[in-house]
Amino acid sequence: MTDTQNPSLENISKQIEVLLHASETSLTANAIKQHLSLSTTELQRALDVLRQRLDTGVLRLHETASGYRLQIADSYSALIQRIFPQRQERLSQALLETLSVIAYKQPVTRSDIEYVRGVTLSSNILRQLFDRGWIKEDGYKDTLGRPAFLHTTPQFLDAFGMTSLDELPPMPDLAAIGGVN
Amino acid sequence: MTDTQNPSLENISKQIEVLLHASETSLTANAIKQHLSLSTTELQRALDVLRQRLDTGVLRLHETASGYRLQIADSYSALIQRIFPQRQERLSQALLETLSVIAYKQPVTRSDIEYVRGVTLSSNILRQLFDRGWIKEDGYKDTLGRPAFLHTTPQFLDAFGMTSLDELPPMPDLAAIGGVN
Amino acid sequence: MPTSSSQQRMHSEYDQPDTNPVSGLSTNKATPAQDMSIRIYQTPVQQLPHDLYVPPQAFEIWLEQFAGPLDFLLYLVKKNNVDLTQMSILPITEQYLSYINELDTEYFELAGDYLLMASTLIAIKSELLLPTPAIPHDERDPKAELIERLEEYAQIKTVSQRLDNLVRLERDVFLAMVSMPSADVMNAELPSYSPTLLVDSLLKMQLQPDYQMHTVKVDTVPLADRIASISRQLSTKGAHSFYDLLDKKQGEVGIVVSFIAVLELMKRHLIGLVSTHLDSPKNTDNETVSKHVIEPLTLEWLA
Repeated sequence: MTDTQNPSLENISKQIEVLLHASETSLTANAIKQHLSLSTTELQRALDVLRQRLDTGVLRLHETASGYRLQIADSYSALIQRIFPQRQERLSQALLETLSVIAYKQPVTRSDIEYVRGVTLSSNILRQLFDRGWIKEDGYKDTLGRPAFLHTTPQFLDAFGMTSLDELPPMPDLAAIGGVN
Repeated sequence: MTDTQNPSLENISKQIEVLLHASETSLTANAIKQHLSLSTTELQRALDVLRQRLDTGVLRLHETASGYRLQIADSYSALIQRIFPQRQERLSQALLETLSVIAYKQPVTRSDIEYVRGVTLSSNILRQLFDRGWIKEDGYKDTLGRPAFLHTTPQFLDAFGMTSLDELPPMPDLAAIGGVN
Repeated sequence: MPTSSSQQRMHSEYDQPDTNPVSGLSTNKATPAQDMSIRIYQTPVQQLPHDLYVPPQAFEIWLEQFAGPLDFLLYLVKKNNVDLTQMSILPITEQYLSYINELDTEYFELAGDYLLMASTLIAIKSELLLPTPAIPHDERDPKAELIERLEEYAQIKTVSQRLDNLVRLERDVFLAMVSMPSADVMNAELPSYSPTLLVDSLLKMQLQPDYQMHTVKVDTVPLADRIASISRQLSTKGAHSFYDLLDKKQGEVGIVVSFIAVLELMKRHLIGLVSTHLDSPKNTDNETVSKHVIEPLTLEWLA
């Protein structure tokens, strides 16, 4: 409807938008360039187009140390707080389990977590943990597909009132249990 | 940038967009009306504005059994599957069969499922179904041990793109199975 | 424990000396495979159907190929190009049993459901082989029942494939994920969480009670929470009396749920009773003893 002077740039900006909506983690400029085979200039121009388009809506392109992500504009925080007051405080059991597996067994890969929990890991949970800054990717496991290793962060320690991982409550030994699935 | 002829409707549509992004589940028309104190007409007109604005980007407003949600336009599914293969959730045959018994024969107990499938039900499968919110317990069978009845949920319908159980794929009749080949 | 029921059945039927059904057949090295198969199958199998033969090492893969014994039976029916409604059960039974007979004892634990089906088939087979004293009408015909089950299973299998063909969220279409507004804007101070949340969540994950257990209303005092909390206390802080383990805020329901939690943990051999008679000099204190008519039980972590 608006500027169609460069449809291909418009398309690239949409593909970037899709990746940002679909990714569990923030995406670095390099990752985006690689996924979509873009030059640095193309990326910068497409991001500008994206920023412009987003401006008419409620999302903003947010750049952090770990890369780009889409986030709801700060001006809506009061609305969210009013309607979903529990959104910030309540941690679901699935989220806690995932976080615990990472905390106690780090470094772990995604499939390690799935193995321990016996359940497919939902992207949404990982995204929430990344969003809170409680976990990060660091290094790769040297197996097929080179899955990323997940670790907890200093922010995780802060949120749980610890100064080091040594302060994690001791884990009772469950290895001996026969009935565990 | 575009039509500012009705800024208040535009604002309402943005608030709806925020709620849909911030909510962990789909939101019903009633919930949205209540949260934002809207009349039915206001809601419908604001949703139209929202649909129009989204059309310029990559998201679509989707109505499901349990309400409205934002999803990435179908045309980008292939891109997502290529770049984030881990987001593609596959379901095992055992899980699909268990889910089918519950969906087609509800309410059923655990042992009903075991009888139909001829296999002991692994707690992992039930757990995955509960974790995804696709099944729930409701009521008890009046037999020894009072086993719980299992039912499917609106989230199950949502996940499989149905709005009611009537839309379940039809059961083949026995004649068709008879000549199994 | 998917196989325990069929294992127990075999143990009792054949009077195995092994009294621990959980330890299973695979760990019972004293039982030679041959011996085992003779005990279960009276009829020795002459030969395997050619198109079905799979080397024994491949059984694990084979078991994964089928969703269960009904699925496998259905496969045999298809292989033989038989009409389900007119199916003659005997050849299918023969094939099934000969195949199951090849199962290495190693895989018995995986194969519990298949063995259960085998026993049903043997029952049907023996009935078919015997001269027939017309079956009384009020009794279920096991052959008809099996065919009915196969039909029902075939229906479910078909619809499960149809279900899988529907456009599915998170496989064919995807939800959009966005982040919340900046944390400092959302909340001046983020709530802080207790690290015990982490350990409790892991304990809950591993010790969750069977979904079948519905002894207590779910919400007032969740059983999983109590199990986790009692495990954590006993494993990290040594032996406690039952009374010490109670969360006094939870009232009577809490006592009942805690008791069930203790029973559940004992059933799993994770906790046990401390024998107070031998080593508890405290009990010589007359005052404490007289306060309790029954000596308080002390629980300890075993795992």
